Amino acid sequence: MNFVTPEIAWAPLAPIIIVLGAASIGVLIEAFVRTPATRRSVQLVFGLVALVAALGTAIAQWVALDGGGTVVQQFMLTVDRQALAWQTLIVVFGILGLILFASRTRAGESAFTPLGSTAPGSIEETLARRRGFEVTEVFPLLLFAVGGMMLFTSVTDYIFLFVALEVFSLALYIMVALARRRRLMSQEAALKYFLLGAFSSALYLFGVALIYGATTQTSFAAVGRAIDVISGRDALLLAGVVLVLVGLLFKIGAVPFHSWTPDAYQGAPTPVTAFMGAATKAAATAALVRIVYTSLYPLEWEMSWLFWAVAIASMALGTVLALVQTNVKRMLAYSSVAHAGFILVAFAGFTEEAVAALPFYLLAYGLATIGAFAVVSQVRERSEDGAVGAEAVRLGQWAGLGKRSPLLAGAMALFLLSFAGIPLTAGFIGKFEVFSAAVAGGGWPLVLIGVIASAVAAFFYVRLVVLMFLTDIPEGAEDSIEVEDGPLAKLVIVVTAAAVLVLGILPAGLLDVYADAAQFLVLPNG
Amino acid sequence: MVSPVLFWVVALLTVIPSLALLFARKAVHIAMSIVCVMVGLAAAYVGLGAPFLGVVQIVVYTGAVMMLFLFVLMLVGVDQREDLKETLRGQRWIALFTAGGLAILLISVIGRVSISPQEEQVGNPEDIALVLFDRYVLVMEVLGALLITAAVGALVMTHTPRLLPRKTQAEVHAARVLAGADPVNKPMPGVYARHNALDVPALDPDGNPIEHSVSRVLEVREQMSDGDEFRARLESTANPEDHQNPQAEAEGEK
Amino acid sequence: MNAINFVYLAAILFSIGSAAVLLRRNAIVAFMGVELMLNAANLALVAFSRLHGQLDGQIMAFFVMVVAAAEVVVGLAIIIAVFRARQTISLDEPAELKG
Amino acid sequence: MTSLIWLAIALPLASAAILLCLGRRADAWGHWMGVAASGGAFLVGLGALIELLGKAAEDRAVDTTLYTFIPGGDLHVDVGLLADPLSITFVLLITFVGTLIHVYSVAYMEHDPDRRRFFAYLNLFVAAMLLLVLADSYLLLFVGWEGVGLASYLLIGFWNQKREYATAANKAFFVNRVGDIGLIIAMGLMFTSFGALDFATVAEQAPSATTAQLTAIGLMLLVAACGKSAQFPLQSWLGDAMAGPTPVSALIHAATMVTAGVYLIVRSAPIFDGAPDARVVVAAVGAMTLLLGAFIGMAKDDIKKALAASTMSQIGYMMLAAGLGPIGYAFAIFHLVTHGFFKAGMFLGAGSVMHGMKDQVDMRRFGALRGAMIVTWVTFGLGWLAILGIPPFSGYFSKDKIIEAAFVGEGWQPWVFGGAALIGAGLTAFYMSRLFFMTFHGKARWTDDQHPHESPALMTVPMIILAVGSAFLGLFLAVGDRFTHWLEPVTGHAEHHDPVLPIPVLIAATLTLVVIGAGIAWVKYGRADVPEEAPAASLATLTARNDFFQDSVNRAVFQRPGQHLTRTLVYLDAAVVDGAVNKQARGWAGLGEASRRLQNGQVRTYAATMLVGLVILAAVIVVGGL
Amino acid sequence: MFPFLTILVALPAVGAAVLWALPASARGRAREIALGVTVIEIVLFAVMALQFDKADAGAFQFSETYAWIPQIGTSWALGVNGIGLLLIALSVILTPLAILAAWREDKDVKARRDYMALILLSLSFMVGIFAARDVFLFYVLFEAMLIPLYFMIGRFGGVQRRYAAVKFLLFSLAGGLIMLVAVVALYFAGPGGEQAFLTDQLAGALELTTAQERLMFLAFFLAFAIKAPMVPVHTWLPDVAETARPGTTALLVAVLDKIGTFGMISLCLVLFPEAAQWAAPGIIVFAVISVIYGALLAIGQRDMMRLVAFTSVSHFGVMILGIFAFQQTSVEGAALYMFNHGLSTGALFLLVGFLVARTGTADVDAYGGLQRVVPVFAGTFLIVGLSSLSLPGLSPFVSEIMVFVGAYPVAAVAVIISAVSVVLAALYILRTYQRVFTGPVREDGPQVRELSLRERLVAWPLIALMLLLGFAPGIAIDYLRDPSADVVAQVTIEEAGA
Repeated sequence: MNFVTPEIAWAPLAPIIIVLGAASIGVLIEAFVRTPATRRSVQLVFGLVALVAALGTAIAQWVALDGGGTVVQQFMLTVDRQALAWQTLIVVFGILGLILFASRTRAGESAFTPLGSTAPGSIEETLARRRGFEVTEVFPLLLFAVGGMMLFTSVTDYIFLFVALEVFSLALYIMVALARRRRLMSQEAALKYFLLGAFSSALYLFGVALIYGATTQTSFAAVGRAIDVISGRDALLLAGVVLVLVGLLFKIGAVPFHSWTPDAYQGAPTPVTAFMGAATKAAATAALVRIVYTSLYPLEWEMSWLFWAVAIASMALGTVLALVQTNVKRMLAYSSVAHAGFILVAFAGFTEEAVAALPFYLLAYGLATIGAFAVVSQVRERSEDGAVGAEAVRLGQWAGLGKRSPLLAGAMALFLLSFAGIPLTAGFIGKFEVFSAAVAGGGWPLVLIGVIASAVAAFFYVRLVVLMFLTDIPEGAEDSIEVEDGPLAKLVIVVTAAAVLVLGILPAGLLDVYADAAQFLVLPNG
Repeated sequence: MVSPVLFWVVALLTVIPSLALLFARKAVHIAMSIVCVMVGLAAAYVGLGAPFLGVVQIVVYTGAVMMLFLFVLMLVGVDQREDLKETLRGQRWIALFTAGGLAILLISVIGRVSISPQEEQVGNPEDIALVLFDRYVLVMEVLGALLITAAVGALVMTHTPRLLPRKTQAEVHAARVLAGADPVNKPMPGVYARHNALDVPALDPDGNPIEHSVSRVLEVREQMSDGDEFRARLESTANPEDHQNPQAEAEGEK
Repeated sequence: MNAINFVYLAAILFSIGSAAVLLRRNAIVAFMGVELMLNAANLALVAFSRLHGQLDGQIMAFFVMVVAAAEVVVGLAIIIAVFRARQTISLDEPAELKG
Repeated sequence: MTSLIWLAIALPLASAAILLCLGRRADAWGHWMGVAASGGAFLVGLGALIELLGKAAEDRAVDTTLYTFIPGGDLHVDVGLLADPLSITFVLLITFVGTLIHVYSVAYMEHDPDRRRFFAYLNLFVAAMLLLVLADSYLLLFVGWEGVGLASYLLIGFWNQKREYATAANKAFFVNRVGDIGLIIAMGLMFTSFGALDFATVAEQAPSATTAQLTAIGLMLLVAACGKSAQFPLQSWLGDAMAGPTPVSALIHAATMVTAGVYLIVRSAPIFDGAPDARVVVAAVGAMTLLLGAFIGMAKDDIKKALAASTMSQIGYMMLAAGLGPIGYAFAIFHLVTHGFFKAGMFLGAGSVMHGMKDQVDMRRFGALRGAMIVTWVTFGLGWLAILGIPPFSGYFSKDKIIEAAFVGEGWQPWVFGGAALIGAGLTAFYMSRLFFMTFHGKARWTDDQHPHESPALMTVPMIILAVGSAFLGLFLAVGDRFTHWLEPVTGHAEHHDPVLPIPVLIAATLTLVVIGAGIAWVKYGRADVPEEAPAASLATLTARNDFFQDSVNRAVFQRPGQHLTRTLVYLDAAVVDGAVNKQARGWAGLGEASRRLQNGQVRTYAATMLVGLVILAAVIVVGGL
Repeated sequence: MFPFLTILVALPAVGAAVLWALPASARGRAREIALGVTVIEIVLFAVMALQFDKADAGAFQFSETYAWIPQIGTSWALGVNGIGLLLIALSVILTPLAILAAWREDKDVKARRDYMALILLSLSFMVGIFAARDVFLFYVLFEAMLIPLYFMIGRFGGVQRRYAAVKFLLFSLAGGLIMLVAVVALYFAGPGGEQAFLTDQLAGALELTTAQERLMFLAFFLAFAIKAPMVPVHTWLPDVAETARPGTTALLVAVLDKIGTFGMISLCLVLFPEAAQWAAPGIIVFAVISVIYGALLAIGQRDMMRLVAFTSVSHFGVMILGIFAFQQTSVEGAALYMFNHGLSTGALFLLVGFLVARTGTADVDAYGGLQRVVPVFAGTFLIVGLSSLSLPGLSPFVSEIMVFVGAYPVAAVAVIISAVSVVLAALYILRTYQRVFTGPVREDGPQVRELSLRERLVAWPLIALMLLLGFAPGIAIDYLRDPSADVVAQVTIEEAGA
């Protein structure tokens, strides 16, 4: 027995530890703070403090960092600049998501069901609502998800990646099921998301097994090194790689692994959709980048086919499907599928530019997504007796929103323009960066398809703008829509809108930062 | 070297029951088959030099996971029986073709591999622990977070706190009487029956069968008797006043 | 006999599991299919671990078990919630979200 | 005075601008300012003439550059005015006849509320016409060229509240523009060949250009000339242009604008000199038009239209002469000048008749007007004699020279061109006499409410002056070939060639034909009764009466197919070009609807898509990777 | 150096921001403020234009270069040569007129404020685009400008305005996005670095294969062809013209569409001379088709706004013909035409707009005999119409003749066919004039008032400018000679080299 304590550099893990630790403490808060209302405030403040602290430590690390980063544990976990860039991204999304989670309507309703275990429409549900119950567990769950995602961007081992994947996935599955309104849909979404998620993680896992079989390794860099060495196991390796990539492409929401996206986005409580849409995509992209660049890049040629096919399919299908949607959330979901395609466009050629471009792209996309869904959460149906109900997600209900609330509609228009990649929004710079990366890698046909998809996509973005600004409120429907102005949601909208604009006009500073982030500490060849 | 006998035993023990997943109609049967698969896999692990894992497999999967499944199956109704008729057009063929394709692909891929087996390393707890707490210690710790998440999640989804103050027995009783319920307990099934009759509904004082006194399970299985036979038997032997009951007569004619 | 045969076995089980997900309407059964896939992966890991003469594969299988257990908890919780709401666990049933 | 020649343009232009801008405020005195402007221009022209006469013949070309018009890198065009014998001749003709017509109009338009506007347009016309003839480059000429087109459009459509009049104005403009295409292309060709558009450079470089280039340019110039001068096949607008007030017809459609084509050809002598083929075409067009016009003139009952046809025919003579080359240029201009006088006089006479006859234009309703309007009769008669070519009236000197020149040459040309000119003379005599007799002689056929009377002095005085010109200008200019010599610096000196027939024979033949023509006219329209309704006529007469069915032809060949074309295109633009876009949009949506079926809400289908995708990707990559 | 251009770009944008920030009580003054801003803009521009060195018109003057996003090689680089100066002049002249034209269009104060702010915003973008010396900056402004325009079309106008706005946006966006691919590719083909997108750095420094250059050229060209509506990608324009507010349409066609031709000259030819040479024959064919097709369709229209739109298609064809003939004179002519067409078509749209404002219809058949009722209106309309048919004395003539004559040496057939448009132009303009203004006064027709003072203030300055440039086009040509020479040299040097 000669057990040597493993060498672990704990300090760089501080942000993750803070978040996961806070999540655990959050669970304890559930136990000790009895009144739901107080609990909510406590959870919100506590979660914010934790996330801000995590952000602070991450940034401090970045500033203090001398060189590329730190290997936290050999083979398993590395916090390099790339990882830090993604971690901060996810923490920012986490902060915005957390604020949205805590947002309430004028009537004091949160987005979450008062009690997850009650059957929709049951007497218990009503009772729980009357008693002012709240599922404040979503706050620690969110923290777990954030922590899992942060890990996801930093781990360098396939099996560790699997565990991290499950950490944030499980939290998300639960959160998706907790909508306050339209609960049947919410649960349906959760069930579908869960089942497909489990299915895809099984695929991923089998892929890991095959890779392990082929290379005897599970660490990214080691696999990368082994790829060049092994002979006679290429087929096994390739099959494993495809399976692994499928698992990640599922999380990104790329066609044909996208089918969960529209259903989950639509069914989930809108704050969860906002957080999930932004953060999951970022985390999965981060992992994909890391795997592709530090582990699988000897297979560049083989993978490029896969990425090209999936990218084209995603852009095309996401776009045409979004075209025919009549539900705002679903439309945005399909647009996210198309965006998954754009993300993959950056991978064409596996250039270094892509590593710098993708964080910016995801930041731009994530901010706009959170902002857009925050706006969605503010537009509510109103029944004839004046009670404010669920979100008004039918496109037709958005007619004339610009008259009801110009600022809200203006912000939404801004987000949509950013999605569409119109200049002077962050989305444009992001798209430009991504396309540049692709062109640098010789992927201009992909870019061309991307551009055509963008042009078609503009149609449905613009359609919503038309509805909001250029269409009058339908006769007799003047009172059927209520525009909420929850201060927290408003805060999120204002912050994201401002960020989208600023990043669209003056992105230089951030681009510099991300250019620095375009490096991996651990590479197979050095 | 692995014993071929072991392999074939494991293969038969796993593949055949696992086919139940595709073809069995009753969820309980499937669950039991999977238990069988798990046991088979445990045997394989032991044979492959992972005795510790084999044990864990039994404990975790057979003992916990599959029992959890069974538990939930009970909860949602053990009588769940699935019609194997496919409702989605072409789904069956797509499923079989792609799964078959996947199998062929994987098998052909594996068939192309040449791995010269290394010396066997038996995974006894000590060795496992050494690796686990060395290289995989961080994973271990993160697994903690995972488990917390799972626990919290399950609680959120299923736990119902007390929504109303607990009622005393007296209160409950009072409420029931107020609602017009029988002040006394309902009869058990098989009352007045003359054989082991969980499947025979009780008869109310008028001699009419009380359908819901029989377990729903039996009802679904269509193993329930309707009680007429026994009533008839009763009628043929018992006191004649019963015949004056008009309701019973109507029932009899039916 | 070479341990690689167990990998074949794993592949077959994996395929059967995936077919179950596609074929079965009962959510619990479909989920069992997923579990079978995970177990197949485990078998492959263990078999490769044996082939490579390493313990890592076993450790991984160990982790997978834990993860699978956690997943089962969450999954079944969701299934129960759905059952409570709809009195059914057929996967065909909830299809409000589509298009 | 040549350096101030720009004043000749500027005065009427300024007057036009003032009249248009001031609006009704200038109603009271506007017409007199118009007259003054035109008169002032005449004085400037006169001054220039005197200055030129004072110079040696070879120095009689003064080019004044005012400023740079187009200071392009390759194309450099100045606003330069060229005062040489040719342009000064035109300046004097335009301003002199123009001023007289201005004066005439003061009375003629007295009762029109828009008289001021009319004078503005007249001034505008004079300015543009002067620019046309004074320009020292084709581009600047084109500015004037279009300017007169515009003025003509405005004047023809002066009474555009009548639909037909507005249409006539449009028609004139369109047909002129067809000709303009020729000028534009000609300029393109010149720029290609010579790199410049001014007369001097063109003249300088033309000899070194190839015949093909010159022929092309020449033909394009001819197209332009045809449009402006109503030559075949672009003659159709002139008849309709009579919709304008009669002074307009006199000024524009007799004396000045329609002769611009002839001016253009003569001005482009250096080009035509090198392009004999083009010249033949010019002559042929002229010959053809002179006959065509004559035939039309014979059948028209509308006095103005008959005069218009006559104008066409006479310009045909000029074109014919211009097409003959150096021997004909001077005669073309000569005839142009005399024609300017007698035709303007006759138009004014016609206007006077209409003035007395309540705007009646149908000659079959006239007759015996000699008694009622004696001054008109005399002045018109002098014009009539002049156009007939009776010696010693001016027409004789100019037309006879053309007929003589037409007979010069070799091969078929002298016979065809000469024959046409000769026959034309006879026809002219017939239809002009018919016109004259129907109007002034025979029985009175007017209705009771018409009280023919002589026009006021403001109208008759210009008529008298023009009549004097018609009578004696020819003689004055012909003596000693005064006019030919005057033009020589521009047209070049022509070697004298003998016609294929002796000159006395030609003179005799011409006069004989003229007398015969006039005689037939007297017999048919002077002595005999003229029916008030046009009698049923032979096909030939009908053809001529309907202008050789030119409008029907145009309608059938251009207008109808054009309308169909535009309608079809409008439809196609919506259905096909735009339709493609809309269809494509619908196609995308259709694609979306189709893909939607995949997203059927069934989680098993979702799983199936994933697995199918996976198997395909894996198969491709694994198989491809091996 | 005083940063004239940046201020010219920023001033209207600031003005727009001020309008939106106005308190409710001051919103009524929005149009006065907007007008004031544009007047200041004109004054500023005039001061700048006076300092412009005509002798060096081919070079960028008043250049300003600030780092913007060095990572992607783009900078805030402004500067004008003669062509840009002229087009900026057009923008600053037409904007106040459009504001004046819209003076009474909106009853609603808020809507009026929004419209004024949008006009100012688009002015800002227009100036920016014509002054951009950086391809990326050009592209950004080119696309961003769609936003105010989209709202101007979609919010203020006829029934079909939403359809038109979306159509406009999608057409422009489609072109713009394809151009984006080329913009991206430009970065990699060029010298790179922190100022990779400066046009002067890119010109002649691109390392491209022939095929690449052609593809990139086509990508740029397509975007510009959509902007300068060229058959067959013109269909958005008539729809927009028919339904949008006349002031909007006037600005759109008169100024914004010039971005298309401006881009062709200053980007397509300069960056991809060889490909331009290669594509020229095909483009000329399309240009000629546009000339004739636009004219024929104009003849077939009943709606005057559509008619004018189609005349523009025809006129843009002439410009493109001039540009792609690569002759000094034809390029000068095309550049001059860009300015002149702005004056004449802008005026025409505004005048038709005045008519529509009186009666609510742009259908020619609704009118008749108006000359006797509103002579001043008729005269103004006629002059403007005549300018549109390129009558000498009015400025478009000079440019058109320069294009025709200048292009003749290399594209004789194209010029000859295009020259037919001279007649067609007469047809569509004069027939319209005839149907609306001549004939007997219609008793049943709509009541039409004479031009008001405000309307005269809109139309007459444009006419004055057209007359001035019609008789003395040299004023403008002096600014165009050198830039055109540079462009032609650029293209022909490549030809010689290739």
